[in-house]
Amino acid sequence: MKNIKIKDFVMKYIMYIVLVFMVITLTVANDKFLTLNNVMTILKQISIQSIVAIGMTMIIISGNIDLSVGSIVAFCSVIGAMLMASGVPVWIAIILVVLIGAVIGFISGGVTAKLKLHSFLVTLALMQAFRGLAQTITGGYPKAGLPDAFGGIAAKSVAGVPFLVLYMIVFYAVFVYIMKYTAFGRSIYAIGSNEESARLSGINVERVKTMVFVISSALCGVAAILLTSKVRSGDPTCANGWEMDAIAGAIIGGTNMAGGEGKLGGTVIGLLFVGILANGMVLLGVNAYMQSVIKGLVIFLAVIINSIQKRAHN
Amino acid sequence: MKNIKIKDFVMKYIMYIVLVFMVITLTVANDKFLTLNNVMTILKQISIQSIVAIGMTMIIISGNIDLSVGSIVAFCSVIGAMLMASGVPVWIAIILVVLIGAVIGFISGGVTAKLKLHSFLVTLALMQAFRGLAQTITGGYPKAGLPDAFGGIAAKSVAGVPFLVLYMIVFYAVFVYIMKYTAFGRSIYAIGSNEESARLSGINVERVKTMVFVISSALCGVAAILLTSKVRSGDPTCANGWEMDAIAGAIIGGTNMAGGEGKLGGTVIGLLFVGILANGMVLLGVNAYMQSVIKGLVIFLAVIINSIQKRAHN
Amino acid sequence: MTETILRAKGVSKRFGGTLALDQAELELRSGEVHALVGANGAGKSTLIKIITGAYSNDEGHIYLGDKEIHVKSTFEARKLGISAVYQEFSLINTLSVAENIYLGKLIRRQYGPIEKIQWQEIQNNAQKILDKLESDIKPEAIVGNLSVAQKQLVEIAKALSNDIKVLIMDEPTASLSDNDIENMFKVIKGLKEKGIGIIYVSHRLEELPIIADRISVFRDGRYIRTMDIEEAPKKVIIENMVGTSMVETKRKPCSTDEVLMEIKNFSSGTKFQNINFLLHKGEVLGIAGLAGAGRTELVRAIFGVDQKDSGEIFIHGKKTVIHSPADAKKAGIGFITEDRKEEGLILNMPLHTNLGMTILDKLKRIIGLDLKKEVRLMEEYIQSLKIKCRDSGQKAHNLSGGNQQKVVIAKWLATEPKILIMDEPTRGIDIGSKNQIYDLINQLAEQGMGIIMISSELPEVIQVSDRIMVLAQGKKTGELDNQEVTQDILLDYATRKQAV
Amino acid sequence: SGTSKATGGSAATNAAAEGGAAGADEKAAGDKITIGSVIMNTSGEWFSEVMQGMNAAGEDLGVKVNIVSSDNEVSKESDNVSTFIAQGADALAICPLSADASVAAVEAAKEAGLPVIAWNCTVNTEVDGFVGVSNYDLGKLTGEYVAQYVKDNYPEGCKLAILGNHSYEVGVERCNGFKEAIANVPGLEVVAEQDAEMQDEGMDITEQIMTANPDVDIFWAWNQTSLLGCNAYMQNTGNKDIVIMGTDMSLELAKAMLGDDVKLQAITTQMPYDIGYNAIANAVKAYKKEEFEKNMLIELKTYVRDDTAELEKYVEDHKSLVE
Ligand SMILES: Nc1ncnc2c1ncn2[C@@H]1O[C@H](COP(=O)(O)OP(=O)(O)OP(=O)(O)O)[C@@H](O)[C@H]1O
Ligand SMILES: Nc1ncnc2c1ncn2[C@@H]1O[C@H](COP(=O)(O)OP(=O)(O)OP(=O)(O)O)[C@@H](O)[C@H]1O
Ligand SMILES: [Mg+2]
Ligand SMILES: [Mg+2]
Repeated sequence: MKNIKIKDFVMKYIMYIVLVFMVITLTVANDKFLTLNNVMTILKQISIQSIVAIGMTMIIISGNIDLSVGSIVAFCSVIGAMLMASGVPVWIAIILVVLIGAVIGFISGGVTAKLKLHSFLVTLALMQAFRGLAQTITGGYPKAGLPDAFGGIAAKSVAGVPFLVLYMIVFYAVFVYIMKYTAFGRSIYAIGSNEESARLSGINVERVKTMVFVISSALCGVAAILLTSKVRSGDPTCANGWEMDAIAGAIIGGTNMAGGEGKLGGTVIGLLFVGILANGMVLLGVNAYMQSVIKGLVIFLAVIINSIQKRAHN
Repeated sequence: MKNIKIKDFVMKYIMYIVLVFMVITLTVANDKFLTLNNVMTILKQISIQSIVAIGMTMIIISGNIDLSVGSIVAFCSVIGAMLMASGVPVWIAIILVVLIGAVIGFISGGVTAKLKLHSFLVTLALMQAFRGLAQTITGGYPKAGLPDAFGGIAAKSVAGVPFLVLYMIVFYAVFVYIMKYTAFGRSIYAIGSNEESARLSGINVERVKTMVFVISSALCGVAAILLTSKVRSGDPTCANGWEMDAIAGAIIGGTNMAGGEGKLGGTVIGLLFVGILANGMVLLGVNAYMQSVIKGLVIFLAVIINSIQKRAHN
Repeated sequence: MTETILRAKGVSKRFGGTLALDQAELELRSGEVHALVGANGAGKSTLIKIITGAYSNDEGHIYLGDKEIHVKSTFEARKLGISAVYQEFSLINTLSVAENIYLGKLIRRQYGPIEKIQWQEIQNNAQKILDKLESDIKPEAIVGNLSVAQKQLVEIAKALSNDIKVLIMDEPTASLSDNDIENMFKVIKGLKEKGIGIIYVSHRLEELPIIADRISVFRDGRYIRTMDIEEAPKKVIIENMVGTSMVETKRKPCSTDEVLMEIKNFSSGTKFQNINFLLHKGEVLGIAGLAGAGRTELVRAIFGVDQKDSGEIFIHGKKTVIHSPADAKKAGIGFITEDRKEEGLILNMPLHTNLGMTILDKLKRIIGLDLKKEVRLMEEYIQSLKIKCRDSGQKAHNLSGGNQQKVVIAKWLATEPKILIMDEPTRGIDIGSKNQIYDLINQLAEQGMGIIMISSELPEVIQVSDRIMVLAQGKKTGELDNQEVTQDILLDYATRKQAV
Repeated sequence: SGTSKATGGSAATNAAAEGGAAGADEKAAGDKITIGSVIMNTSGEWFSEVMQGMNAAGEDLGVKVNIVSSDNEVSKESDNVSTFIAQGADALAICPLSADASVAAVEAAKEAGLPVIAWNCTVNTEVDGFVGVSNYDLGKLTGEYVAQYVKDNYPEGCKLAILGNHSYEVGVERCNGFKEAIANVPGLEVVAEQDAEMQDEGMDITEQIMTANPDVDIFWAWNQTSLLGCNAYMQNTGNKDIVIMGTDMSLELAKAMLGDDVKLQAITTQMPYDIGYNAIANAVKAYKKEEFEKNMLIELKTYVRDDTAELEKYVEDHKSLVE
């Protein structure tokens, strides 16, 4: 009896155990790893992406995918930088950027939901289009000359905890709540699992789907603000490939690619997993080419472990 | 009655009609467009990718996805180049490369099928790993110094038709037949539509799934040979992003992302669509940033048209 | 007291070429159970879906009380007090039972701008409804892990959770065991007393006298007549349903002594333990038991779908290793699954392709496949099994439930198995077709096939089988000869705890 | 390994001698100096050669060199810098992705007390040193050569096509340098300008430009990979008439210049090995507060088809790099 319980426990928390194991290994291998400074560095590094990953997780749970997040971040980033550089007050610029994100999400989500299209292709097209637009309006050069105050949004910290990490925590708290305790959050699960049944149960499928994209893209706007503040300029090439990082984080964290299942907490674990790995490899001075190989192999392993866990669970 | 028939016809062949429309527009806009030379150029340019897209289409129909194709092409390409540069006879090198491709597919497909994993993550991991490997074994340098005879495989043509185009035609003919007229092909559709049903009907789901990956990766090996011959060196950075191109081709061509539906013929149309667009924009000298925007928008349009067609069909 | 609460007048519906409903009529009084009967494809489900707004009608009017209504969605219907238990489940597999019951109407409280779902309250309410049905399903259980029968109960609970004036139930008992049916009938009677009108679709004609007050018969999309239940014995109903009277063929046993298959020592965790039995050539072996007895699990393990802990299979005395359905098919076994939608058919594919799935190796030619043969075979089965469809190229999705079931049967007959396992083969099948299937089973047995048939309808098991094995809680509690069996004896064995 | 003698520019060898002598006594025994090095990406021969130069410098000077790629992404670049800060690296050598967008990362390093050497690209904030080239000049030098070449060889005028880049600063700068140098050449007409990055892209775009403008006389490519693609296209089609010029030499290109298959006329190149080597060497010096050249511009070199001796030397020097 007790034996079974231990096994169950191990199976249920295997990803956490692997994570702890990784942390221990890295701590032993490098004395710089488990310092407060480095831990905050890692958290800070996943923070902006993790806000994008909230939206991505919601979209995947709803049975869709969004390949355009990276391009939306870049587009919003250059728009924000241009607004601020041209003298628009910081707070107005921030609100505008988040709104623009929301409008983009309204387009991609609306088209996907109304025309019953596959979001893969819709967002693939938007990914191309918005990256191109970001480059067109800036002529390929990053936009600098932002107000000094703006840099503080990302750079400051309180009691040793970077603002970026606090934002991440706040956003996750809010969205974990939304996913669990609001009708909207529950509808996302229902739609992702069985759209037809959800509709028959009186859920407004189109509206929920569109809203998920709106939220996700607005979060891209938020991420764009933070990123722009972090690098202190609006760079049209920024956030390249973030869609894949966000998707990987969500899936490593146990979100079902087919929709209907997933937890935001898992996504953070997934991102941490990748973030710690990347950090550890830099600390250990792994060859730049091999980093990519090792990252691939470790994700591979994580996936396999994850699947064994799921199977043991059923 | 007759009216309905015309409407049905338009709906059914809308993608072709759009394609024809695009061709006419470009022909009017630029007198170089509809020359034998340029047509062959377009066909030649989609040819290598289109071989990768065969495998991708089959994988998507079977309900999976493969993000690693580009990396596999790169990996096979450098392996092939290294073999040939070190004196291995061309034909043996070719066979070895295709075999290595098949073995990689056996790994990704086997793991996906046996452990019931989502191929998205498995192949995402392999994409990282093989790109890194390709760079590691070459130290980042393209491998040149290939035998002169080898270049002919891609460069030659017969009666004005480039070899590359002929290969494409042959491969498509073979695989269209396989998908339509063999038990294996039928099983792929069945598995993609309803895996449980297929399994309970006595179809060996694991084997078919694995085989699809084996074939796809072997085709990546073939593409690697052709690409290596075309650029006359094995470049570890080559074929970057081909997974997205192949997926886009398949889906624009009507393959259902959720599996179970799709035609190889459609994939060619999809690739031609993108290829003609790119070619046309170069001929017209469209600004580089705008190319990306226009490409995005036109794909967006294609998707919408495609969906309207499907809805009218049901 | 017996006012009309719902009326459908002159309702027609066309799907492409098929006229599914042709000037249909229905009149429901408050406090009555109004049974709707008709052969497969008669249009019952279509009428229900029109009333609940899942489909729109081409012609006709629907009145609630004396007001005409035009519902555009099931949600609207629910707000008007019309709820339905559909023939196809509308549950979300990844969510809990409680959440499914309250989906679309989750109980919330508002704290300023912030809403909060009251999970505890939802859980408690769900528990109350399940208690009323006397079900032991846990509100926190995940629906995807439930058996078909349990899902059916959740579906019923979901409808009951609404504020209802009209309750529509489309074959709610098709996969329920007698025990659950009894409990459900108690609940229905309670609703009747509250003046709720109930439309009740069923192919189990024997239960109608117990539960129904009036009965309306449909045939080929047309309304035939409405009768009080007292003036409608089974014979009369059938005559109205099929247009002629029907003779039930009595089964001629043709079992031989030749052992076709022997199952030894089959065990799998808590699902079933130490099961042994023989199947003879030409024999029909019935497996009876209550829901959850482990019948489905046992045959799935035999067919290689699920892993087992131990057990051996001998076919013609030769030990046969079966690890997968593919192995089982090679060994000459066929398996008609319980769940036609998820396990039996590929709904978005034509009928002939569905048939072809099991016989791909038979269609193989030197190069390619004999696709003409596939179509020809399907068309033969459409004839012989009287499958109601446009042609063999129609998508399985567009067939009525009962006709889909026949397609599943066809696809396994096409493999010409030596042993055929049928798990609830007549679920959702009309009485006429049921008799056809019984005849078919007879014929197949006569040709020397060994048949294992699982059925939750005890009369059916008794009528069809030569021998009956009874399972209870995963154990074999009895093996009985057909002659000595009555329903009571079977029930007695099905509730025993001791294995034989 | 034979790498350090391969290029052996004078700056590199000197640095090795000095650094090697002074290295040991700065840090506690056994604790090596660590230089954090951030590169733009890992694709292409150019960065590979830079990395080899860096590793060679590390070996020569007895310091640890940690190289990490930003995969062309400013956010990751900033992350890499903060990882090095957290790690307690002693100095930073960085190839900034962008003059503006990399400012924050560089300033963060400086705030943490790390000396910063920027290499290859400049960044709009003060750094302790710069090693590299002017990308504008990299384009301009070939442009100037083209201007002369056209005057000498095409008195009737000629048509030129550009394989360019609009996506990031390095590329945009090079193109601008090139275009400005050829702006006022009489008779020279730019008939096409398209973006190409990788080799197969370079090839496909060349082919399409040829279709649209069959009478092109000269191609110029902004980077090594697109140049390789352009070159391979001419090789495959056996075209010996069209003149190719471009940026960044490689072994294969040097061999092609020496051969007769194509008319690869001129390539302006940087010395990536030297850039890498000196970036690390100067970072070490900055950490030790030693004297060094604050703004070290590694010489650019334009190889021309006719200088067979120079080309043969290049081939000789670089053979060992490719094993
Ligand atoms: N979505 C659809 N598309 C096309 N035809 C349909 C569709 N739904 C039902 N039909 C057809 O309409 C007719 C009536 O079907 P319906 O499902 O109402 O029958 P039913 O009386 O409920 O039968 P069963 O007892 O088998 O459930 C059938 O012939 C069926 O094939
Ligand atoms: N996928 C599943 N996961 C967990 N438990 C399951 C699953 N499927 C069935 N069960 C449980 O296994 C037991 C046996 O299932 P089931 O009801 O299918 O047996 P059965 O004898 O075939 O009954 P019936 O055919 O009448 O439904 C039930 O208690 C059910 O809850
Ligand atoms: Mg029905
Ligand atoms: Mg069962």
